[in-house]
Parts: sequence; C-alpha cells; structure tokens
Amino acid sequence: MSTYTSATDADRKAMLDAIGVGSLEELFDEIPAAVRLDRPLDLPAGMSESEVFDHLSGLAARNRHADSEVTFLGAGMYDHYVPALIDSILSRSEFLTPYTPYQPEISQGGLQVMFEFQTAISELTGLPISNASVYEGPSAVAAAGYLAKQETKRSKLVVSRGLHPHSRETLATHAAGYRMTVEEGGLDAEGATDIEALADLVDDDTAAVFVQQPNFLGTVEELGALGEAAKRTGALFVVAADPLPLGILKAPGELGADICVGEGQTLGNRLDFGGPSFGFFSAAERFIRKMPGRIAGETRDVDGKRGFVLTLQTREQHIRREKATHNICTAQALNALAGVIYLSWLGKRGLVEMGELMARRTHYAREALGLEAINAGPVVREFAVRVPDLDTLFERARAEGVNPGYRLRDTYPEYEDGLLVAITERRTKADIDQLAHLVGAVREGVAA
Amino acid sequence: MSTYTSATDADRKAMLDAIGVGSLEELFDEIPAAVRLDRPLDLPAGMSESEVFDHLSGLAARNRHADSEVTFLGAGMYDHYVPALIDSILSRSEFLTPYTPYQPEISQGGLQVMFEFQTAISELTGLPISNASVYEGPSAVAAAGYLAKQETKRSKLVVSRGLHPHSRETLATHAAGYRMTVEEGGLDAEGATDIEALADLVDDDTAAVFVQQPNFLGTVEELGALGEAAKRTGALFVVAADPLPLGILKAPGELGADICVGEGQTLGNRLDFGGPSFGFFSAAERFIRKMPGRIAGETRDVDGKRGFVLTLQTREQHIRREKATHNICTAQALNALAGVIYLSWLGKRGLVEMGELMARRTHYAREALGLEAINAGPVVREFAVRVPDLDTLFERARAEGVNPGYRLRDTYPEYEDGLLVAITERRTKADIDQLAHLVGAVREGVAA
Amino acid sequence: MIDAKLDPRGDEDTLTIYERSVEGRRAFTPPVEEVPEAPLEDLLPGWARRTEPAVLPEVSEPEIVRHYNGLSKKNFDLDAGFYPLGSCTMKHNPKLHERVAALPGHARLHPLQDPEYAQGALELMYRLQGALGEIAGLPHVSLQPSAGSHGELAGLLLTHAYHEDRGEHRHKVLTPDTAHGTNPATVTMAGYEVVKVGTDEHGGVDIADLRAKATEDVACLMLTNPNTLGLFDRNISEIAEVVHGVGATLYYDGANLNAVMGISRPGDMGFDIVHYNLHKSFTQPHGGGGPGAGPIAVSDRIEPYLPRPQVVRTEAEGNGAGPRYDLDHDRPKSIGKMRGFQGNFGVFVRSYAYICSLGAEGLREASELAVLNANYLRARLAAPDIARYLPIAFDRICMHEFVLSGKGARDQLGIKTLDIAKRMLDHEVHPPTVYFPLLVDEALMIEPTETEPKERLDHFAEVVRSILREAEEDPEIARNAPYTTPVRRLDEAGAAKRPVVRQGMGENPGDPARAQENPASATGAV
Amino acid sequence: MIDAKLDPRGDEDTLTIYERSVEGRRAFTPPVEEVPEAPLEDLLPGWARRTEPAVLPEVSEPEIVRHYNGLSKKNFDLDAGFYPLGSCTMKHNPKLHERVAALPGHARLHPLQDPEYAQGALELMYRLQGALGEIAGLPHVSLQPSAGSHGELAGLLLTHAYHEDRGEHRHKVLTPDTAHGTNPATVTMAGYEVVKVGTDEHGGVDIADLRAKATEDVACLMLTNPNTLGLFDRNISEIAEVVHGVGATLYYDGANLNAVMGISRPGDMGFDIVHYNLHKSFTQPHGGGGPGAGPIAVSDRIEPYLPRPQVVRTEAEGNGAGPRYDLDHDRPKSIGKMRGFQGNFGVFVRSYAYICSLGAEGLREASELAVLNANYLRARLAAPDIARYLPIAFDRICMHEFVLSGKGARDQLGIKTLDIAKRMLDHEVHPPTVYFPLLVDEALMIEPTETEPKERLDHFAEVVRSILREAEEDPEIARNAPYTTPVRRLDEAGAAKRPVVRQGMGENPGDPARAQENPASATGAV
Ligand SMILES: Cc1ncc(COP(=O)(O)O)c(C=O)c1O
Ligand SMILES: Cc1ncc(COP(=O)(O)O)c(C=O)c1O
Repeated sequence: MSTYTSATDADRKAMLDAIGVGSLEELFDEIPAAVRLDRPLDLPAGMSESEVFDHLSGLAARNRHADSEVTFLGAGMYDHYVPALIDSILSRSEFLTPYTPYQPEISQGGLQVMFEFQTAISELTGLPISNASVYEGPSAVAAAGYLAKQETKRSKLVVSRGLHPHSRETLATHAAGYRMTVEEGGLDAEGATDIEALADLVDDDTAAVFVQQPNFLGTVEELGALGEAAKRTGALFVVAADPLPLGILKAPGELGADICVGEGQTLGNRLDFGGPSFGFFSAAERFIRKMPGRIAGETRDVDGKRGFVLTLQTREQHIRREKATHNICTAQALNALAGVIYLSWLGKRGLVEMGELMARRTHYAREALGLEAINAGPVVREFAVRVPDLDTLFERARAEGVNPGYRLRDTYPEYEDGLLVAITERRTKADIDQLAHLVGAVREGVAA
Repeated sequence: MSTYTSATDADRKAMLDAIGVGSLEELFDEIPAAVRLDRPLDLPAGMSESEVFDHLSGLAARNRHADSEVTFLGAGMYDHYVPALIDSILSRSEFLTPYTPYQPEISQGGLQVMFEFQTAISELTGLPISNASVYEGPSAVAAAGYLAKQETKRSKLVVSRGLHPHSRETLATHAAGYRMTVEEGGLDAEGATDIEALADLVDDDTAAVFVQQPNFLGTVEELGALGEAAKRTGALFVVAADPLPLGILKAPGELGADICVGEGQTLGNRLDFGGPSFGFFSAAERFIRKMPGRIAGETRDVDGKRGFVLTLQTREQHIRREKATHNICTAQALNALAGVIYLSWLGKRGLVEMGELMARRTHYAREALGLEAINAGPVVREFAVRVPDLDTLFERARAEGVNPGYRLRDTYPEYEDGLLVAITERRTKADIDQLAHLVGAVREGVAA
Repeated sequence: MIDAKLDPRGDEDTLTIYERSVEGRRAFTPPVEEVPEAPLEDLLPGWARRTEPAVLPEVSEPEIVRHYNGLSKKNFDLDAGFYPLGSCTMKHNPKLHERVAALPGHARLHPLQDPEYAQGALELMYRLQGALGEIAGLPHVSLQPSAGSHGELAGLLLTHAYHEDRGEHRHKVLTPDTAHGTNPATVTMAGYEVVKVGTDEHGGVDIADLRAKATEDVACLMLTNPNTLGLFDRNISEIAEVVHGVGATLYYDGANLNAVMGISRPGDMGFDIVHYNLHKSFTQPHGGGGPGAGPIAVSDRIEPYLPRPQVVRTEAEGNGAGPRYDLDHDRPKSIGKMRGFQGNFGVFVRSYAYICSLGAEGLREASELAVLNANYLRARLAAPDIARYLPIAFDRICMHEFVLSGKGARDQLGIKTLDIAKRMLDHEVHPPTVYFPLLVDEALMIEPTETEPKERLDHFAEVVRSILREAEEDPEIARNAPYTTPVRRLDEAGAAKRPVVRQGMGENPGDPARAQENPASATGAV
Repeated sequence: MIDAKLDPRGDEDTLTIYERSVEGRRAFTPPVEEVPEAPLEDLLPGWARRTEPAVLPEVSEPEIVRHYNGLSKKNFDLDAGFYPLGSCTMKHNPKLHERVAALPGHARLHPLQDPEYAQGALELMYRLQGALGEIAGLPHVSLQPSAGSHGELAGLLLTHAYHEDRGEHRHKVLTPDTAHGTNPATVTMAGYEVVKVGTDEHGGVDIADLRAKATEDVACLMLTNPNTLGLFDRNISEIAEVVHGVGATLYYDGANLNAVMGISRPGDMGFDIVHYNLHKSFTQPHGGGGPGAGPIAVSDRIEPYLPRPQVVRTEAEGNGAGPRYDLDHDRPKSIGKMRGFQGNFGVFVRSYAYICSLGAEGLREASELAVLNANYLRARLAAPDIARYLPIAFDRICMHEFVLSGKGARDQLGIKTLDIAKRMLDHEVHPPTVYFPLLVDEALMIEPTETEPKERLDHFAEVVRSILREAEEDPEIARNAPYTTPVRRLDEAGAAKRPVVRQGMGENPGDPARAQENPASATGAV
C-alpha cells in the first residue's frame, strides 16, 4: 500500500459496499475497453523514500552547481545569496500547500503577501499597478505584447536586439498566436540599442516597442530617449528589467515606460536550473482593467475589519473566458513571496547598497580583466568583452573550477569572441582576480 | 546596527530619555570599573549572512560525512535515514522556538507530543512510565544510577563491560558526585556479559546493575538471566537499549528490567557529530515519583476539555531544589519530537520490518566478511570480528571511500585486532559486498 | 465561547510589512567591500541614476519572520485538513520532494550551465519526459510550459504551426460548454475563434452538435476526459474520429489526468496533444497560486513543431562510457520558445521523485483510490437528507470528482452554494470548487483525491449534513457565515469598484500614524 | 464575537496520534531487500525475540503531517510574538543557523569519524572554545555538558576533583537564596550539602552572612552575576576574596551572561568556573525544552580536571600545511566524561555562527541593547498606575531583566501573579517567569532581550496596564483567564494526583470507540 494513501483493505471493502459495487475495477467500467490500458505502465517499480533520495542525490551530484565552482555566468539568471529566512518561511505548509486563494476568508496570509508584493514591485518599477506574478521573464514580455495587441489593435511588435534572446524568441512564438509580426532593431557600437534604427521600425501599426534594462550585454539603456522614439506613433513602451539593479537605476516608469515586466529570480529565488522563479508585470494606471493575472486588492469585511481579496477578476479566464485579458491561471505565488521577503530583507537601504556593490565590483572586474569592451558604456552587474582565445580560456578556467561566463556567439554570432561576465555580491575581489589571472595567462599563452 | 536587533538611534534616544539616563554607558555604571572589560573582545569582526554561510560551508566541506563515504561505523550512533517529514515538522517555529512549556494553555502542542512520546517509549521498552527525554544515552545511564542511589541508599554500581565505554565512563564520572563506586564485570568468550562474573560483583551494597542491549559488541544479551543475577540482593536492574532493534527484541521490561534508558539518535535524529539527540528514561510504575526530568500528563481544563500539563513537578529542581530527584531542566524536547514522528512514520509494522531488515543484513554481512567472529551469538545490527591486518584494511578501504567500522582496540585493548561493523537500512548488499571484497583483497595481500 | 469583553485581540494582525517599517532598521548587512569604494556618481551617469530610493520596508530579521509567520497562520492549507477543491487535485505533497528539490546540485544549478556539467539535471528531465510520455501514451514530450494554461497555449500554437506547415489556414477551435475558463481564453490568445459544443444528457460531448460544428475550418477540439463533471466520456473514440475526420487536432486538457493514470491513456483515446499539470496529478505543491508546470506530450505528426530546446540522449560511443544528455536547439520547424530556459526544473524534480516513489503500480493505485474516494463521497452525499437539497448533476459512477447542484438548497432553504461554502469554513474544511462548471446550476465540484482517508470523507459528509440541517432551522446562519475565520465575508464588489492594489493607493485604511512613518516616495507608489 | 451556536469546531484537535491510528495504514516502505530473506526465527533465538509487536501508530504520511502541524498550531512561540520569560533569554533564533546546522558535512557527520576526516568540525569546536573563553575571560573550555544544569554538575565535579587532588575533603556548597533551582539540585547530585546565603537590601549577596558561612568546609559558592533579580552585584570582588580566602571555588551560573558580553567577564570578576547556556545567550532555539548546550570554562588551576576528550590544535610541521585539530583523550586527571561523544555539536554550529555574525562589537551591542530594553520596560512599568499594583522588587538600574512583585495586585485587586500571567495569554504575549525568584512575593521576572523592538515593549506595558485596569473593574476576568487559548486553565493538581502519563493509562478520556481500534498490547503500555 502506498504511504501517501490510507485505504486499508477494510476501508476499501466498506467504501465499495457503500458505493454499491463489488470491486475497484467495476468503477472503471465507465471506460470503454478500447481505450483502456491492458498492461501495466512501462515504468520502474516504486521505491522507498531513502532509495528515491539516493537516486536523486546521485543525479544532483552530476551537476556542477554555483557552490561547486566560481561562476561568472549570468545572462538572465544570477547567483545571488538567498537568505535563510526565505527557506524558513516558504517551507511553512501554510504558504507551500494551499491553492490560489479562492476563499479569501481563509487565505488572508497569501492575499496580503500579494498586496505587499504588488506594492514593492510598483516601487521598483515606478509604475503604479502591478499584478501578483506571471510565470517568468520572457513570457512576461509576451504577456505585454498581448496587452499591447488588445489595447492598440495593431499588429506589429518592435524589439531591440538588446532584449534577452529568450524573450525575443518567446515573444515571437506567442506573436504567432497573436497573429502579429516582430521586427528587431540592432545594437550600436557601444552595445546599446541603436535608437535611430529602432525609431525607423516604429510605425502606425506598431503596438509596442520592447527594450531591456540593463540589456542583454549589461549596458544600461537610455530609456528616456528610447521611450520617446517608441511612443511617437502611439505604441506602448515596454521595458523588461532586472529588478535588483533598479535600486540604483532610474525607475522605468519615470522614464516613460508604459509597462515594465521582468524576471524575478534575482529577488530571493534559487537558480533551480532555470525555474521556478517569477515574472512581474507592472503598468500605468490606465491598464488596470487590462492586466494579466491575479491582482490582490484591499477591502473590508462585514464587521469592518480590513482584509484582502483577489480583485478585478472580470479580467480573468474563469469569469471572462474567451474575452479574458490573458489565459493565465496558476502563476508563481510562492516565488513572489520569496521576492517580497527578499525585498523586505534588503530593505530600503540594502537595495541601494546591493546595487552599489554590484556596480562597483562590475567596474572593478571590467578593468581587472583588461580586455576589449563590447559595451564600454555604463554597466551595473554584467558586461561583455572580447576574448581572443575564448575556448582556451574556458578550458583552463573550468579545470580550475572557474566558469568565466556566457559565450555570446551562441546567440550573437556578431560577437564571435564575446564573453558576458556577470557579477553578484557572491563574487569576491579574489574571485575576480582569479578570473583576471586566468585571462592574463591565456593571453600570454596566445601571444607566445 | 545588527540585523537581529531593532533599536535605531531615534529609538535609543527615546528609550534612554524614558529611563532617565543620558547614555547607554550609564546603564553599566552598576558594574564596578575593576571588573569591567576596558577593551573590545578579542574576536573577529562580525560578518554578513552570506559570509558566515560561506565560512561554515567551508568548514563543513572538510568533514567526511555519511553521504560522502560508505560507512560501517556505528558504536553508539548509526547512519539511519531520517525521513523528510521530520525536517518539515521540526522546522516549524512553533516547535523550534518555544521554551519548556511552563504555560500549558499555549503549549498544548509540545505537551501532547511529550505524552505521545512517553507512550511510544513505554511501548518499546515494556515499562509503563517514561519521561519526556533526558540529554542522551550515557548521561541517561548516569541518571539511572542517581535514581538507584536515592531508592536503595546503597553505594555500589555494577556494570557489564558490554555497556558502551562512554556510558561506563560517564557513570563513573557522575558516581564520583554520588559518592558511589563502580565495579565492572567482564565479557565471556562469546562477547556476551559473563553472567557469573557479574553475579559475583553484586552484593548487599549494590544499588544497581547495568547492562546494554544489544551490548557494545552487538551481542544480544540474555536479559532474563542477567536480571535474575542482578536483582538477587535487591539491586535495580538497568538496561541501556538501542530503541530501534526493540521492534524485534523482547522488551527489557518483560525481562525484568526496572529501568530502561538509552540513546535515541537511531529514532529519526541526525548524526550531528554526536548531538543533539535525546536520551530516554523509562521505569517500573513504582518509580513514578522518583523519575528525573519532565513528564507530561493528561488532564482537563475548567470547561472539561482534554489537555496536557507538565506533571509530578514536585520531583523537579524548580520546586524541590536540593531535594529534587535530578537537576535536569532543559532537556531534548525537539529531538524527542523527531523520535515520536519517526516511530509514527515507521509505525507498528514498519518497526518490525526495520528490525528484520537490519538483522538479515547483519547476518549476511557477518557471513560475507568471512572473518573470525568475536561474538558468534545472536546479533541484530552490529557485530565484532577479528581482522588480521586492520590497519591495511583501513588504509585501502578509506582510499576507496569505505569506512569499515570501529576499531575496538581504542576502548577494548583485549580485542587488539577487533573491528565493530554496524549495519543499517542504508547499507545495501552492494555496500556489504564491497567491504567483503576489500577484506578479501587485504587478506590475500597479507597471506602473500 | 468568547464574549467580546473577554477577547482583547485587536486588528494588529492586518498591518502590512510596510506599516511595520521604521526608518533605519534593517535585516541585511552587505558583505565587506574589498574593491575600491568608488561613489556611484563615478560609475553611473546622472540620467541613469535613481535619485530617490525605492521605498521598501525597513524591518529587522526577527520582525520579518514574525510578520510572515503571522500571515501564514491566516491561510488554510492542505496540511491543515480536507481540501476537496474540484479540478485542482489537492493531493498530499510529500515532504521528501522539498528535500530533493533543495539539493544544491538542483537548487543552485545555473540554467545555462554547459550540458557537460549538467548531466544529472538533463538525465532527470529526460527520464521525466519518458515517464510522462508513457503515462499519456504519446511519445514526444516538452517540459517547457509553466502551467496548464501555458501548456494549452503551446498546444494551440503547435496546432497552428502544424496546419500552417500543411498550408491550411483554420480559424476555429471547439470547446465543450463544460470547459475550464483557460480553454476559451487560450483559444483567443492563440488567434482562434471559440465555438462551443454542447453536453448530452449523460454529461458527455453532444455528438450531434459536435458533428454539426466540426467543419474544415476547425483547427482543434479541446477536451478533458474525464471532463469537468468528473465523467468519463464513453464516446471518446467516436469524438476523435469526427475531429480527425476534418483534419483538426484533438487536445487533451490534462487537469483531470489523476483519474486515469495507468488505466487509460489520452494517446490511446486518439488525442494528439496533451498537457499535464504537474502541480495537480504529480503533486508539486500549489504554493498559494503557483509555481506549477504544464509539460506537453504530442504524437509523431506534431513532434517537429515542439518548443526548443529539447532534451535528447545520445548513446555512448566508446565502451564503458554512459549515455550523454544534451539540449537540442536545432529544431527548424519548432514554434520557438514558450519561456526562458528549460522550464520549471524545480517542479520537475518533485514530480520525478513522485513517479519514482509510486512506480507503475503506485500511479495506477493512486488513480484507483482517487476514483474510489470520489465515488464513496458521492455515495455518502447521496443520502436522501443531503441529496434532496444537493442533488448530483449527473447520477453515474464518477471518476475522480463529481458535481452537485445547490439548486435545491437555494430554492428550498434559501441558501446559495456560496453560503454553504462559507459555512464550511467554520468547520475547518476547504469548500469544493463552486459555480463551476457553468453548466450546473449552483455547482459544487468535489474532488477528494486519493490521499484522503475515509474518516475525512465521512467527516465532510457530516459537515454538509449539519449545514443543511442547521439551515432548515435558521438559514441566516449560513447566509452570514463564516464566523470563526480571521476575517468574515469581504466586500469584493467594493474592492473591484475602487481598487486599492498597493500600499497607499486611494484611501488607505491603515493606521494613519504609521502611514506617516512611510512618506510617499518620489514614484508615488507608496 | 462567536457564540457557541455559530462555532461548530469540536474537540477533534485533542486526539493523539495513537487515536488517529488505523490498523494496516503506513507511512514507511522498507527498501527493496537484496540479501537472502531469512525468517527472523532463524536469526534470533526465541528468548530474544519479541512476540507481540510494540504498539505504534499506524498512519499515512499525509495524516502524520496534519497531526503534528495541527499540534504545532497550539503552541505559542518566539516567532509569534513577545516572550519575556525571565532567566530564559528568549532572543531571536536566526534562520541562517538552521541552514548551516543542516549542511550534510555537519548533520551527517559520525561522532567517531577519524579526526583526520573531521577537521572542519574540530576546527569549529576549537574556534568556539576560543571565543567562549574570551567572552568569559577564562582560558580553558570544555564544550561537553548538554545544558546549563549539566554544566553546573560538571563544575561541582571539577571542584570535587580539584579539592580531592589536594587532599581536601569539603562537604558544603553555598548558594544564594535567589539561586535558580538547578543550583541546589546540582549541589546534592554532586554529593554536597546546600548552605543558603542571604540577600542584602540592594539585592546582592549579604556579605556578612557569606562571611559567616564561608568556612573551610565549603567547596564552592555558586553565583550568577547579574543575579536572578537582574541586578549586578557590586561586591563581586569582595565576594571572590572571601570565597577564595577559604580555598573554595567560585562558580558562575552563566544563564545571565547575556547582560555582560564584552562588558564584564566572569573570569575578571574572580570566578573559577563558568557555564554558558548556548540556548540562551548564544541563541540555540529552545525547541520546547531543548536541545541546549552547557559548555564550561575554567581557570588554569581547574584545567587538569576538565572532561575528556578536549579539542586541541597542533601547529603545522611542514610548511604549507595548516594546523591540525585533534581529540585529546590523554588527560590523566580528568573527571572523565559527562556524556557520550563530544557534546551537542549541532548546537555548537549555531552558536558559532551567531558569534561569527555578531563579532566582538555585535556581542557587546547585544548586551547593551538587552540592558537598554530591560531598563526601558522597567521604566514603562514604573508608571504609577502600574507600579502601585506591581512594584519593582529592587528599585535600581537593572541589567538584562528585572523582577516585579505582584503583592499589590494580590492585596488590592485580589488577583494573583498567576492570574495576570494567564490573562496575558489572551493578549498574545508570553507571560514573564512567575513565582521566581522565591525571595520576591508573587514575583514576575521580565527579560525582554535585545531582539525586541521598542513597539513590542510599549505594547507589553499597555497589556499590563489594561489587565490591571480591567481587574479594578472586575477581577473575575483575570481570575478565570485565559479565554482565547486552545484550552483554558488546566487541572494540574488532578493530573499529579492520578497521573496519566501515557495513552491508555488509568482512565482514558479519549473517544472510547477509537481506543478500541488500538487494543492494549502485551506490554500493557497502550
Ligand atoms: C480543467 C482545467 N484546465 C486547465 C486548468 C489550468 O491549469 P493551470 O492553472 O495550471 O494553468 C485548470 C486549473 O484549474 C483546470 O482545472
Ligand atoms: C539562572 C539559571 N540557572 C540555570 C539554569 C539551568 O539551565 P538549563 O535549563 O540549561 O539546564 C537556568 C535555566 O532556566 C537558569 O535560568
């Protein structure tokens, strides 16, 4: 008998009697023989808890994780420290196991968390409305595209090449469903979005223009100018942002963004080989009834006591069905909880300190490596350089337990020898110096 | 400012004003200058959370733990699997952070756990009274000695050499305080307590006789006969038992034990380099007002609702002070909780299955190794053998990531070449075969 | 019971973390800085630099913990009691899964780690793909979608790509009137028009209606089987024939897969595309609204269009070496990506652990017991004193769930399904899904799952009985319920009318004194 | 507020795990057996074999989790709110500590692992020894004792060994009348006779009385400073002189160390032996009654007698190599062992992490703020409308805690300290320690600790005020409190008179039907 179920033989008998059938099989008489599986599933037999643990530990041991090497790999997810209080709170069954809060009277904890989360995200992005989470970063970009379609009824989406390749591809995939086209504007010689090239793509049929802050190469984009170019013909200006550096970067909402979305992993979520984390979605107030996803709102109960509910539900699939603003149902509540705990943990001053620390170390690293910059302009957590002998560097570095970063050629063939280096508070000066030393050694070897 | 405290500068000022002093220092004017420390403590500066984590991870990485080798090391603590639900429940602040339940109305959770724990321990030991935990195994033995002193007013304690060396030494250390002497009876050629030798030591001044089940070599002792010998002159018969094999071994209480104590680590507690775990203490009903430690009892509240309280407190130090039955205050409540969850997890049938599994594998291992047995009689989880070239075996085995067990010569010089091999459900047939293969290889090498 | 005078507990428990903030407090210390202390002005130009800090709470660690622990206590959860939320499969979440998901080799693995150094993760995904494919009876699996509705969207995008690739331009998608809301919402998002198909008197698809609507312009029929009434559609093979007859795809909404694991497979029923809700059938904890994962499985003809990358396995070349796992990006007909990276890997770990624990037999037993529990509870609730108020919508053997109608209670007792649900809160059980499926008047959709013991089902039946009996005496009790919860019925209409969706927006009912401690920031968000 | 008719919640919540047991259910599956399936009869002789299985609960995993989660909700805990339990130092337990203690290198390390393969653990212990020694101002530390009272016993056994080694046979130990109960209990366990020393009008040791009782037969004076009144004994140097003058040792009960870390050191005060409560000053979570740890530190003359083994450090011999840590068992004068293995290592990890986090400055600040918080709360409670009922026992600047007397409330309002404490439960704060120290009539011993924010102290003062004000109107409210807790006042006398200390003992008030499902076992324990 399974250890997750309780039905003993005696239970089964009593229950079958109450139902009025003679056997378990009889319950499945409803299923025509033609579509019944007449053999056991071709899967291994069940295992005891310790055996499953051993099996999965064995698999996990074959991954080189962020504590088993010194990693400069970022490119969308970053090795930040997740404080222990997040584990402690998230592991509570009261947060871990409930469904979406359909019964607000017994879900005030989760609902208030959403309200707090929405507040914090609005603070970061400078946009007054935020939902309670979407799946993750790139699909949040796609969700912004859908809002733009519904809002403008136009059929073209314009993206900067500085937008994460996964976001661009995800948007394109979704755009096929939206029956929209996607056009891409390139980067300039500084690794920033080429404003003129982008402006040239924006026309009367453009529903939205997408840029990323900082962009994929780590460049801090001039959002103000980009926004102006984007909005000339009434397109929406959508900024995809890493929320963590927003502690030191001007809020997208202050620089003209209509919508700011992003990947929330950097806010207290594990790397988890790419998920689950959360996406966030914030927008100007006029979009409040066009937002995707759950939104918690404040209200009062019949006794006048303050409380929270899921609100503006007439936007949603379970009420509006084919007219819904989005099809999302299950989102990323637990990950968003990690996000708001993380932001509370950092606090108002810590967020700035974290941003400053990253910016300082990033600049230090760019100088220490002494390589030709692909983006020489402002950077805060990541930067791209050209490495004459990239493969040799990787070979040597990995043998020493160092992961130098992301090879741009995989997604940006124009930067064949490009290396994207990410910095977090986990990368100490000693780590950076070690990478610099490796770079130096390889260059000498190449020169020799 | 520390992140665990909240007093901002403004708070401090307001609070000092309310107190009516001008500075924090003033509060310490109470302490004479002569005994004030006039320098900072000679300790490193504080660190951020991630730095502390890195530092401790670095230390932890320098330990070879039970998942990083195949270990046959037991000798009092054993590598059993701790099911995940224990972590989940123990990590709840409601169990982790409260004090001893001095206010029963807001401690019913902890108190009921104690009641359930006491019930389960009584079931295992076959003795009707159990307390809610003592520190750990050897000091539980010492606590039994103190009860025996108070009960019999006699001055001698007799121990079997089969009692864990740590228990014997701890008892002797405490006996110095009790103003009692300790005499030791040896083991026979089969590695069991030599009943006659023990009987010879028992006289009219003997307060208690101590044996262990299974004994340190793993031998299952004939408790019935030992108990008879022990109790001839009115001494108490104390059995120190590993609670896990009690699923298949006759309960000490059925075989004449007056007191059964033991180390609880094997019941769902981590190895933790030796602690914290818990000790248990169970006894015949006549000792109910002489027990050490906390005891939870069932009662009712003013509305007639069932509830639990700490009971029989007139035994304890906070009421009885110098007349207390023991000085224990803080015990091991959280570890005992792990114990009762573990026993509920195993359940009535699982406890037997676990015992059978250990016994089967233990016998398999003893045969597979093909070495001369030190204890050829019944064993259930551990056994002792002679290894002609013990040091070579350790050298080779450790190089292969195998820890063959415990070298008896450290505490039993009479078994110079003795190896104590422990088996748990974590040691698979393949592990045992690997050890057997190593033993074979070394013997061939020795022979050659 | 407690009279107001005796209960001094106040409203402190509704303060937000912002309202607990005091300037200067903190829970975070930055690590020691070893690199040169350049001022930010030197590193970032003025146009990029934030001048007013974002307003975040300022709270010490102990008080953050107390705040969120306190909030948690206002949630009812699956580990607290019975949670028969229909269509949601609230089965036990084994604690082992949290442990294995937290292993650093999983939790701390970067998604762009070279496959060479992520062999364990890729093997796990590959094995999970294989197991899911076997369970659905469809060979090709993509783990990428993030939830059920995301899987649905992927499914329709695949359908679109498939038809376009054949030069067919189709515009309609059929959904039964019992469909979950995500189905029609997805249809619109995927660029199709929804055409509703009716339900017959047995609770299945109205075949005549289907035949009428299944035209050459139809791209897909989205179905779940058992459907949202908890009934297995016996005509499934005929339905498949009709749909395939017009060249459309048949899509399986896998939310109800928990009824048929190891018993009947969507692939064998004729479905082309299936999504799984790993957070339902495969027990990823729901987290109060996610995370989940919505992998999809497809038949051969759909395979070329699957999202990229796919996890693939290459057999070893040399001897001794094991197989190698890789991410295959080179899929020219792929629809592209549904999201970043490879999907919700942490969810995969848990669901894979679940499949390992249960094995073939255990999965089948899980479905059997889910169906046993549902039918037993159905039988208990068929007692005349209950069924006269809450008759079952379709009186048949059900699968893993069933739907009652609250029509009788409304008409005879004057209490609505909502009132019954709210009164259940006082009994410390979670109410069923209510007012869905739309087809059933005052619906109560009950899914006990296999992990509930018989006593919980018996208790639930008694709760229902006692609520009805109480309402016979005094319907006001239910109408004004709940009474024992942290808050009572909330003004949802008011919340939607004048939305306050963040701290300080509109009228803030928080303590004004505290509000002043957090003056509005430059962005105006707080 | 809820009237009985509206609250259907029953007594189900008091069922024990035994009462939830149903024969045949299980949460455990044994691993697959690969070795020969010998029947137990072949492996164990009949005299050794159990015939009737021990009665343990039979429950599935989900229901075990629900049971214990449910129980947990009936506990008030430090993460729930203010917990000013005097003498217990209920300071915040940082969550980081649970994480580092759970690292497999710590949690899965066998205590008898060869030191060579346990260098990290030994280094941690060595570093902790060093830090504790520095904090106490005594150079030699043994981490072995399991709790404070165990440390006390170790201290007296050391004293005994020390004197015996010098050929001195002493029989008495002095303890002040303010001493914690463990002190006299320990004295008896260590074979000595207790001699009580009085308290002077400032709350310190009565020096004259001490001088009179400090004879050559005295082995030790056990003291805590600040003492249990929260007062620092200004005469400490004189006291030390008197005690040392007769050749006795001076023992420091470290339960109150949290007042003086980095400010004043027991070693500098003249103490010979100190114990620490790592579960107090060094924030090991209390776990509802343990685990803790009670390391000791001693002066040079006591060092030879310390328990074995000791962790020692050997400097590297070759160059490049680091130091090596070892367990030194070769201590001929050692008193032996206080327990198995090396002590509660898991506790050491947490306390070491704490010391690393705070550092020298942070530890001092912790003590400063503990004293600030105590004095602030003292000042708040000195308001005339409170102090007239609850005057402070000794009106001085206090250290980390202070003691009020409930005499006024009892005499003028007719409510006892116990009533006030019970009424606090309704306010969701933990009451102070009550009726200790014995010296103070109707004592309330209040220790806020440094981790409480000012608002919590203010709130507590308001709670006290409101309870007193309410009692002025109607003392019955407090006398019958609490009202809002899972149970109300319990019959403790009855429990002690007819003790029921396990399931099924004596009269069992559980549901008799359920009790029958668990028939008594052979051992009669259930
Ligand atoms: C029948 C049905 N289909 C689809 C969904 C959507 O799944 P998800 O919430 O994972 O997006 C649900 C979830 O409630 C469902 O019940
Ligand atoms: C003053 C004092 N001494 C000694 C002790 C005993 O410490 P432990 O509970 O760790 O044995 C305590 C604990 O309450 C105490 O407060």
